[in-house]
Amino acid sequence: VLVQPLHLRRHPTREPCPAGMNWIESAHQCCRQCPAGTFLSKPCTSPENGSECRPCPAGTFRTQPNTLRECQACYECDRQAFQSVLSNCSATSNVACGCEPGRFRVCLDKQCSEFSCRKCQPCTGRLIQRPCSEAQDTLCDSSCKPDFYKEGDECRPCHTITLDTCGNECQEVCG
Amino acid sequence: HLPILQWEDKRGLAFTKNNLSYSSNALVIPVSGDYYVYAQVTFRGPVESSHNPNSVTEIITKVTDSYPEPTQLLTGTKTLSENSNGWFQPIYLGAVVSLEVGDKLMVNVSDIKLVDYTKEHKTFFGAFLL
Amino acid sequence: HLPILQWEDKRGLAFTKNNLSYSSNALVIPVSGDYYVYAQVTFRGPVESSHNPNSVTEIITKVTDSYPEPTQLLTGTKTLSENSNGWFQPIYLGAVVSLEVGDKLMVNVSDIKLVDYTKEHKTFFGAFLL
Amino acid sequence: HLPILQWEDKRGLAFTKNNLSYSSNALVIPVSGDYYVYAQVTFRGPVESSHNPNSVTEIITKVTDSYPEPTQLLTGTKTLSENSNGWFQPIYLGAVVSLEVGDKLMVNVSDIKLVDYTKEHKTFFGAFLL
Repeated sequence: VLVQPLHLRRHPTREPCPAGMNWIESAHQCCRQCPAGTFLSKPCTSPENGSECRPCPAGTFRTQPNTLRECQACYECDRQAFQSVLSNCSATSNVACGCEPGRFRVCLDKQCSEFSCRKCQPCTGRLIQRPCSEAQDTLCDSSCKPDFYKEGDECRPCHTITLDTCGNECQEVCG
Repeated sequence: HLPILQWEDKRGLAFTKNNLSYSSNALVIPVSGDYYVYAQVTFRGPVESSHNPNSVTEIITKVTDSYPEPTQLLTGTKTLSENSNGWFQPIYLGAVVSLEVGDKLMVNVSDIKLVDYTKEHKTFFGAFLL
Repeated sequence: HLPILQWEDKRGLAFTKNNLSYSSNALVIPVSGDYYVYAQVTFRGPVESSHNPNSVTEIITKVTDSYPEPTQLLTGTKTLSENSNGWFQPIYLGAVVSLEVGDKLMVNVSDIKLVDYTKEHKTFFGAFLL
Repeated sequence: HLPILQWEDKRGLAFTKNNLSYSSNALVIPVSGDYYVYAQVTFRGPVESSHNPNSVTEIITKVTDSYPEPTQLLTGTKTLSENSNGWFQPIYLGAVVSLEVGDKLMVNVSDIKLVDYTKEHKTFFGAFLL
């Protein structure tokens, strides 16, 4: 762990602040916290008179009471990577992103703080066991629907079959 | 020339001070001297309208009144071997460069659609005077 | 939250000075100001008990008494296309951030088992006041 | 030891000042103190006489009169998953180190033939006193 030289005075020990108040170094005292959705624009001059708080500017937010000098910048949903906005950023909450219809989340890590939106599989020629959702892909039935036959991993419509390869799934069509 | 990135210079973690200002996509140098200049761009894909590229490039460029063409100061180029599912590739650049008052610093990228602009702590750009 | 790395702050190349101290896995800021904060984590795999991940992430985080939640300052996320034999992936992060006295800086990683802690020159963390 | 890179110290963007000099492939420290030392090497391949490696390594090393062996200060090691067509891999390193007057800083690489030396903004090396 590496650091840099500078010359400092030890800061005076201070008592913990009462609930709802934070120590402000520049004011050398406890000041009332600003509510969620705002930030501290000017510290109090004495514990009795309140801190000056201002609303978070558009595009920023604070979810908790605080004595910070700025609000956090909202994230953005990755529209080009097929994400959609589940809820917009407000003064008290960050944006929430999901996937566009027809796509599901593929998490990049355990926390799923980063995810990509992959196309749901169509289950052509199969019954759908579980529809595609925000969290997971469609689950297709392993067998083919009536009037479809299996070729490799695919289910193909019987009317596309040739007579010599006609199996019993397509007897009606071939017969 | 390669596309130039636009930056937020006031909200969230972003700030400018000591007359180092930001205008028309560039940091403007207030006093001549040696600066440590740095930038990270997180690239990610695949994206809609863009084929999966085989490389991504980030360049920190200087534009100056004393010369008609931009000067490439720092370049990071990385080939991609990721397949078609989601990929992320950060490129960090940083070094000391000698700059003159009025010089402008910008960040160019190979494909602007591949830049992850969604979170301020993933893609950032700055400079400080030594 | 993601696991927090622990650091050596005295032996070998490591040092702290000018009251920038290290305690409970964090650098503690002694005076308000703008700091250049940096960290490199070398990730490596595969490792025994951990499935081969498809990405690694390093985050430099700030914790402050003025807010109950950590703030992500810098993030490097890289997807891995390496196959199952041995792989290495360094992620370097560095930028200027405005900090207040008492703020704490930490490094979080996506999976602590993938961090190469074997050599001090491969994984490191620091800060200096401008 | 790994091969040592040679650097241009006067032409183009390169410069030395305040007695931080360059000689026999090394930066020579003029005054004891804490320095931010950094280097980026862009590796690229495949190249003729060199088999396609599975990794590339960059090390910033210190040589001092007070000890007979070089000290590895910073290391970046990356495995390559790129296939046989053209690949690029930049590695950036930077950190604060305590140095003594007369110490020499060098950059070693795993394979000198893989270093992209063609453009000064792709491979660079420097240091400044805090």
